[in-house]
Amino acid sequence: MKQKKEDIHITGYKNYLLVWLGLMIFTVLTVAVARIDLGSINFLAAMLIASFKALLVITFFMHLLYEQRLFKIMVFFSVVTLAIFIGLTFFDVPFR
Amino acid sequence: MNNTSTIESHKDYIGAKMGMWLFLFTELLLFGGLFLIYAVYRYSYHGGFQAGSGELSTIAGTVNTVILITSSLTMAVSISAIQRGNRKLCLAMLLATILFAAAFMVNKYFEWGAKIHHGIYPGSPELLSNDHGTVLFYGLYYVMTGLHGLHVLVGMVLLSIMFFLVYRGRIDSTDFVKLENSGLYWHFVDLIWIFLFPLFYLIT
Amino acid sequence: MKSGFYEAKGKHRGILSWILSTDHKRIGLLYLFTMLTFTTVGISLGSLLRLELIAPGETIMAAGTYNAVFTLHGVIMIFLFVIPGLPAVFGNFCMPLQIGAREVAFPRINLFSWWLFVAGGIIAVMSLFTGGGPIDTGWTFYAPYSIKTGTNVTLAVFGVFLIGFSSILTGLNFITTIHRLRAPGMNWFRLPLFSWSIYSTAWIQVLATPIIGITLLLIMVERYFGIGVFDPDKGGDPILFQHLFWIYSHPAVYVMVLPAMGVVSDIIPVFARRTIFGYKMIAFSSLAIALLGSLVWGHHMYTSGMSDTAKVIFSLLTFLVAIPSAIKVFNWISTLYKGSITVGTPLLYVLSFIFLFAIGGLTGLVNSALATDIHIHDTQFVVAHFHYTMFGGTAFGFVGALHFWFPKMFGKIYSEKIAKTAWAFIFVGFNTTFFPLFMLGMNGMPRRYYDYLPQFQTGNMIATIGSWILVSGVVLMVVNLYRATQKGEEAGSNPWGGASLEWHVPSPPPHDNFDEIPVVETKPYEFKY
Amino acid sequence: MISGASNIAEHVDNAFIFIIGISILLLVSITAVMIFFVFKYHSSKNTKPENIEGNNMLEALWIAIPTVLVLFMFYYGWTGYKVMRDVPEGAMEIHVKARMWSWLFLYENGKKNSVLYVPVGKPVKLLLSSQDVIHSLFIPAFRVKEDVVPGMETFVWFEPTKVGEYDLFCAEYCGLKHADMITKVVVMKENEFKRWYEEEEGEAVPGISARELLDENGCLDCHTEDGTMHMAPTFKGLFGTMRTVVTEGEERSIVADEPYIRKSILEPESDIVKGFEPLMPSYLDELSGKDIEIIIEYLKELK
Ligand code: HEA
Ligand code: HEA
Ligand code: CUA
Ligand SMILES: [Cu+2]
Repeated sequence: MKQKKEDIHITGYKNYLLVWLGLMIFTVLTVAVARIDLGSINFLAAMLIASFKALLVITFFMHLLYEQRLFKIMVFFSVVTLAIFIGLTFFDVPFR
Repeated sequence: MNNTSTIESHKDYIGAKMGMWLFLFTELLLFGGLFLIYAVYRYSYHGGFQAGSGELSTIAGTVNTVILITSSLTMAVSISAIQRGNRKLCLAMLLATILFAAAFMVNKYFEWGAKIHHGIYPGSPELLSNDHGTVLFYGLYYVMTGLHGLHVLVGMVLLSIMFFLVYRGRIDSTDFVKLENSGLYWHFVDLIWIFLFPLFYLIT
Repeated sequence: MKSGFYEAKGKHRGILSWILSTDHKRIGLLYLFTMLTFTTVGISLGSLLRLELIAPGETIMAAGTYNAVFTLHGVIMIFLFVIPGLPAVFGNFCMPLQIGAREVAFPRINLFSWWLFVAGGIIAVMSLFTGGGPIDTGWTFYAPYSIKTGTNVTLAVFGVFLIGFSSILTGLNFITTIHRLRAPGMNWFRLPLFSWSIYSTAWIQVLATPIIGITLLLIMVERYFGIGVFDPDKGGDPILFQHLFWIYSHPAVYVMVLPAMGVVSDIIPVFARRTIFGYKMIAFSSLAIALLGSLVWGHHMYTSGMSDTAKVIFSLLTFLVAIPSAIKVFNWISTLYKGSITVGTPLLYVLSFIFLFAIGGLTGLVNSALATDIHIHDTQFVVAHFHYTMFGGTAFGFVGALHFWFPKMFGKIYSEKIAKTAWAFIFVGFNTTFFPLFMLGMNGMPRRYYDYLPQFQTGNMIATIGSWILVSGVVLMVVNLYRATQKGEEAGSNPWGGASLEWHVPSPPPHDNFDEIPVVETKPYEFKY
Repeated sequence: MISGASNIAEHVDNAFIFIIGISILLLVSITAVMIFFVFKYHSSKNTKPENIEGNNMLEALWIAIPTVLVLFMFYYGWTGYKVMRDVPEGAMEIHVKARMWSWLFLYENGKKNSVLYVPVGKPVKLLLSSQDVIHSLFIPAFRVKEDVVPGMETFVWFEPTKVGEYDLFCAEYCGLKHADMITKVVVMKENEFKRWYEEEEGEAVPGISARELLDENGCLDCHTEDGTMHMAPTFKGLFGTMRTVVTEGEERSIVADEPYIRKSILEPESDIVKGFEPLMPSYLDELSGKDIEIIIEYLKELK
């Protein structure tokens, strides 16, 4: 069987270029934000921006947007698992 | 849940992609263990991490970020190109991706080289004379960027194979799941760097 | 002579046709025999441990040897037997048959993961004879001891890393297979419960194993380069190592036991001739165990110096994970209600599983409570707990599965009488060996002691004698099964009258399993009378 | 279970009785029902099985009952544990140093001992620290256990309730002689304890007290005095001989003279005798210059 035309979604080059532009802007933004001292907000901002960038890469470059729902659920679960591992460990370290 | 149509066929494209995604989850948790360690030590040794990060070149880090993001773009375009049957563009874009990967590694090489030249590498007396936080910062820096670098190298090999397969016509507009999966891997490598960059180069 | 998938096919002949085969049935058998080899070593080491402990003082080996022996015993049993055991052997052999598929999703990756498994096993064994000698850290590899000891930790840990990678690939393969290759009509609620449990297990394998992978890599890196992450002299935190180790190794205990629970859920209905009680509950409790099981690793660390907040949270979560196990136990017993029961050897093993696993699980509750665990942590009580769960649970499930699917795998039937005698020896021997350890632990005998104070003599002696009964039972069982492969009677396609798909094909199954992919219209436990 | 001898034992034992009691009850009833069913519905008696797919009421019941039971178990475990962490004001503090493979107890007045002496009926807090790897202090009769972790300080406390001698084990695996890392707790009447606590230690006599130093500091756990090579080079005939050592990866020869021995005690990782592992901790904070002199004099004699 061939990889059928109808179940695939071909993203246009222009859209990819736009995503790339977005990623670039975020990169500049994160470097800029790091230059100003905002205390603990700095870390939060850096992680937030990184997460946005990651989201862009996953949804468009990695095509998750056009995959079955099952794939989205799986990705979500894996990320949550990692978050739980890190989160529960933090019930130890700061409370010692 | 009706998969009747795919069962009899020899090649299951969705299955192949599912396998790749599952593999990426294990990769995510592999790096996840390191992110966990990083988070704990950054929490315990904030000062040391700041000091260590100050020594890293933000410029080198930013350049590498731009390189990797752009390589992700070329990777994505190469897949779109093969889907549309544009083999030439696909090959050109793949080549560009491989070259960007090489540029990333060269940059990394100089970055590590400079640090090692200054006597800052795991277990070096110079490094151990610092406080614990800085020692751990550099320990993690070498391990995490090292493991990431290893993934970049593997990606280069993988993409070179894909280049060959496209060149030979074994990947074409009707059967391109291998290229898609390599693309997924490559974007994942980019994804990890998106987090490594602020974690190591941008602590204030 | 040879029939089914044993017949020659493809371009290779002889041994090559096996070790290069991508047939899931052949790979399952490859795992069975490699595992048998490694397990024999593990059993011998276990017996040696018991022999040393027959009396206080140095009886047959010095402290250093003992430390190496229990480490190796633990590493082999955990990483080469119970973790890969049921998924790799029976998951490979039966799961595709049960869901009505011709193959797993990635046959070549499947073969590759067997090769990784063998390579890892051989490397782990090689660490005995090279470098600084046999590893002596215990199977837990706790830092900083594991980064300081002069023994060959690096190689052994690398072997375990490869085995972990093999486990990941198996899990990835099974998830994809179950999602993509179910026969038409085989919806999620017609899936036999063994396949359900393999599915839940596979998720743990995929998501938790990488954590131990990176932890072991860091041990290697630490030993070579001294990066300091686990070295207190450089600011590293040894407790963090324990977190990472148990983030994997606790979920791993459910990798061990979930498939065994699946076996129980598949065997009981067949021998009670009625449908399983509470199918959905059992299926979902497997998922619940996999999920909740990832949140409780801290219960191994109540005395480690972890924060009190974390201890309380982990203790509470640990108690919650016992509930899905309780559901399963109650549903199994209800399945016996108003059945028409024949007590075949597989059922004997399964009923012993329920009894022994209940003891193991209930003593797990004693471990979960903060106050009590402080007293029994790192004593023989824990040793008894985990032998009851891993041996009484997983290994009994494994042996039960072996007796259940043996006719399918080899096309022959074994002597029921000898099988039951062997069971009696194993059951009695097992309890004699491990029950006294509960008492010893309560009285304060620590684990990993080659020598002990005189007040612990009686219990240890009973245990050692028990181990002799146990091992003779195992030998009898293996001999019985071996004889059956040579001159057993033909089993026929469905000796037990099972209803799931694997019983609809000849024994042994043909190369591509099904002449025509079946269309499933019934639930897995609807028997014809 | 051995009888308890501290205030904590009572709480722990209550939790034990509750959890094990319920467990036995459950185990017996489950097993009994299981065996009963196997006989009652044996195919020889019951030829016609009945298909029962499930029963929502029953299933809800056996989610609810275990949930309630385990919550109680958790509660008992937690309250018992809280007692272990609430140290009363004015507890007597004793520093405990653990190292491969012996214990050292340091009292507030500077007294050192390798057996733990404590007064009955008085709260005692042990502050635990390790010089090398993780150990674990375990006194079964008191129902206390806590890991001794290098790089941090942990604690246990208890109030002994009965005069007597109790075992103290190392419960965390720590290498070769983990099983030998055991000592005693001696609980004394208060006046006896006072007498022992305040008794002057004899003048340091070279020879005898050097052995005490070596013993107390755990040197003899690794170094023998009879020429056998264990974890570490033997002391016998050590002084004045040529040693092949590894210094920063380079092999070199050096005479075991006074400076060498002093350096080996204070910075053990700088020169490692060939064929051995860098396992020894530094004794910079443990031994005074005078102590080291005494030890060196002793080693000179040990031919
Ligand atoms: C197959 C392996 C396996 C399984 C399934 C389990 C299952 C459980 N384990 Fe076990 N465990 C190990 C293998 C396993 N364990 C190993 C290897 C170690 C030691 C590692 C080392 O240190 O070397 C260990 C150690 C260990 C500890 C640490 C002890 C210590 O070191 O101090 C704890 C603490 O909480 C614990 C708890 C539990 C619990 C609560 C369960 C639960 O999942 C059990 C659930 C089951 C039941 C509860 C019984 C069945 C139900 C009924 C009979 C109905 C009635 C039930 C209720 C009312 C709830 N285990
Ligand atoms: C599955 C796990 C498993 C199994 C089956 C066993 C089996 C046995 N173990 Fe186990 N043991 C461990 C896992 C296991 N052990 C672990 C993890 C440790 C901790 C190590 C550490 O502290 O680091 C340990 C530690 C340990 C100790 C404690 C050491 C100490 O702390 O001082 C002792 C001492 O008595 C002991 C004895 C035995 C004995 C006598 C057997 C015997 O019963 C041997 C007989 C074995 C069998 C009967 C196997 C049954 C299976 C089959 C027969 C299937 C056949 C296989 C195929 C067909 C493929 N073991
Ligand atoms: Cu110290 Cu075990
Ligand atoms: Cu656990």
